[in-house]
Amino acid sequence: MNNREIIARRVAQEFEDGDFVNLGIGIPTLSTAYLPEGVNVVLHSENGHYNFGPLTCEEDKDPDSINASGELCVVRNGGVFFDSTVSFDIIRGGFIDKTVLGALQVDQEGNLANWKIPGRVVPGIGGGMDLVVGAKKVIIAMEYTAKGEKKILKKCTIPMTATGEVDMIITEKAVFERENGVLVLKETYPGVTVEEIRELTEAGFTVDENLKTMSI
Amino acid sequence: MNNREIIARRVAQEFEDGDFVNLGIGIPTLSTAYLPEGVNVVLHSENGHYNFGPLTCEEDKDPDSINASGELCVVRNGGVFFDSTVSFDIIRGGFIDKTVLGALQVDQEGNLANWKIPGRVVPGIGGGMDLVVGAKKVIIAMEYTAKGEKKILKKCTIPMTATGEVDMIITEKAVFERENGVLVLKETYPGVTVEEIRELTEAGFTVDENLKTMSI
Amino acid sequence: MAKIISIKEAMGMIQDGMSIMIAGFLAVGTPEKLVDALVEKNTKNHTLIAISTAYPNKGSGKLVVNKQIKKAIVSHIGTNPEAGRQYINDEMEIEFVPQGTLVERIRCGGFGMGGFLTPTGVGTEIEEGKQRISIDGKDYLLEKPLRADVSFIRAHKADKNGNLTYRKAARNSNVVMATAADITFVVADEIVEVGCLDQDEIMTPGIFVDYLVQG
Amino acid sequence: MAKIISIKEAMGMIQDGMSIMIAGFLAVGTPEKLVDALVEKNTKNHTLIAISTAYPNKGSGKLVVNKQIKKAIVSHIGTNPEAGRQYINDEMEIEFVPQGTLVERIRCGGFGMGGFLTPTGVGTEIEEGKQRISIDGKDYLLEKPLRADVSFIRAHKADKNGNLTYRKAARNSNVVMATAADITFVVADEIVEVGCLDQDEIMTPGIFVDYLVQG
Repeated sequence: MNNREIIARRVAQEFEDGDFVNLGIGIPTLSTAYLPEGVNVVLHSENGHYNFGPLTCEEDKDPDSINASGELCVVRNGGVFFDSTVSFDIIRGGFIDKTVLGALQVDQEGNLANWKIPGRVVPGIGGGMDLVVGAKKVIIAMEYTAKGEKKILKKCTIPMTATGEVDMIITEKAVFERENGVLVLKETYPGVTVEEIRELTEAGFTVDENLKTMSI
Repeated sequence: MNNREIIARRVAQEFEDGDFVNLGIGIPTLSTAYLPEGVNVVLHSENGHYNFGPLTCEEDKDPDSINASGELCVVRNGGVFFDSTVSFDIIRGGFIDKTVLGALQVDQEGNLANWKIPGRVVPGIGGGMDLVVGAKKVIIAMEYTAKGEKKILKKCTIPMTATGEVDMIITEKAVFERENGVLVLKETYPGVTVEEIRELTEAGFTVDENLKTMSI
Repeated sequence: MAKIISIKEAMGMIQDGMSIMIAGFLAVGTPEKLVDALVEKNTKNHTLIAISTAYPNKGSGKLVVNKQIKKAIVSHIGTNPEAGRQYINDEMEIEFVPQGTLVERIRCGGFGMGGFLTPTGVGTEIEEGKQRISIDGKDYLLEKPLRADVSFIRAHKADKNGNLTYRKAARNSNVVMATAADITFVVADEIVEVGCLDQDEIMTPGIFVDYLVQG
Repeated sequence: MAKIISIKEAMGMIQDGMSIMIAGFLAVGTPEKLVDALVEKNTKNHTLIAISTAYPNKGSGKLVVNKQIKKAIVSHIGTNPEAGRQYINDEMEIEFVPQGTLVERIRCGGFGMGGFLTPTGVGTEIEEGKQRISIDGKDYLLEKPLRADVSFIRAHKADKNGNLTYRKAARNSNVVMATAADITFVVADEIVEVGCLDQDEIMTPGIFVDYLVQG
């Protein structure tokens, strides 16, 4: 199992049946492939609809029906189309149960950086800033380090997406939650030690007294 | 011809074909009975539609189709229903060409008072404050005095509805327009002298060099 | 996703002192069944948020007549003489809000905004206690969001996910009020299966709706 | 009320330096005919207001590739490498705006509001130069309205009064952009007679629309 799959499988465990969720591209979207039996989530798309899924047949192809990544999709029974303001009203208004996004950096204060690397071309902000501020629960799904560089820091060093909004970090080595403003190590992957996590982490964190092994 | 009819007939001359208008109850609404040949206006109703008119037959009766006065009405071809926010977005956004309302007092600065008489039960504000601020042209249609008391003042003495928004005052004795912040007497009713107007008016005003006789 | 419940279950969630948004314009768009049930339940000290106090025997006005309202946040009371009477006798507090400002404040409340700037009310009594902010040379009032504990909405059709449509002038304040309460109760003229409403024509997405209340 | 004109007449109203809102999300909802005509007209120094710069060969991105855009106010450029190239080479200025803030700023611009308070962007670079206002203990940024000289809208159906409906995800930014420009141009998939659209299902009332542009 590669890192992406480990992370996606663990993310999938966070969903409850009926959750309204907005998932970033990559690992977050991949997580829906591993939903537990009996758990269905409603996918919200920034461009203006919810309850979408992939095309199931050639007849579904409709150029007016895309998701926020620009892929053709189908809005299923019970889904709704709306305009951009309503789409972000849903986000900002706190109606999204969970959003899962990748990160360049996260810090111990719950700050997130995932939109801009100084000196590189910025692709943009899109709906990310609104999602992180608005969603009830913000889950960061990412690989633990980037080419050896630490990503879970004392303080983000690149421009932030939002401050103090991250609730949970899911990686291939460990799972953290923020509790009362403190980063708490909740789970480690089989074979990964707390010491190893400490070495790979700049952020301060506490270890949960019921530290668990990630079960995928 | 009574005062109400004189005023309503003169108001009707202000409309151009295709105007979007919002009319207060009473004289303003009465004005539509005197629209010149070939002039049609689109009536906007605060509660959420435009292009409405009175019932034309028994079959039109529909309890879900009322205007802002609570009367059953018909929304005609080309009309639209929308929600309250859109209704006031239309108003605040400056899409209403003309609004015509009654007044308790108007003053030389274009201030309007028409919602509250201290010591009496206030019926409310309704959509009046938004209309006066938002409409492109604000026309006050009223009798010149109220039981002998002057209504066109130097400064309103009762709580105001809006400041500096009145563009035109149409009465049974005279018509004023505000030009460059100054009240200008534009028309007098046949037989009414400028001196008489001066006596009945507390506000300062200038007399248009092309002063006309109101033609009804 | 909306849950279908009985009126009795709905009333079980309402307590003295709660703030209540009642959708409708002069009672058109108001779910009379819920209002009647609340009159019967006779809870007190409510804050009413509505376009108006409607009529003594119709819409939100019935709660006023039954003396269940401590404070009303409305744009108009002129069609309900009992509201006027309670107001001048200090039996009920009233906060008059311009109608456009009222619905926009509710929109802000539902959608996580801290407020908005409107030109309406600048230089009038409505300005009292509010911040005036000048943007590009024009003055505006900063108006704050409004939310309620519960809202009562009448829809035309509802599917079982809570997706709603409204009919004609019965839409009015219902769209925003469905978004801005902790618990949204909806009475629909008709409840249909999921999939029966056109996905392009839904006026209130079900994500905003908590309960569909059955007869 | 909307007037029906030709593309040539529409282009006659557009001049160098005008700000242009182009509706659509990754080109879905964009009236390509108007964009193509503007590429042909080759006016310069435009300010583009759009969700994104779309693709080099689709949507608003074509104007970027043709070097007609001096400044873009957008939430995203990642799908258009040429936009990125012009940006890093200082050939085009970009104001990045969070997408929810962008559409709400346009809504304020269309509807006479001086701005709104959003929690989005607090404590980030987006806050620079903006007023932070605390409401009931929570911090918000005051975001100002956006308007344009002209807007390009694609609708599904339009009646001859300019009443519009949209289809599926092609609705996106079109609804607000139709309200916030001095001149609104609409290309509809189909133009129908007045009365053919259901009065309850119109998504953009014709009062907002200036011109329906024919093929």
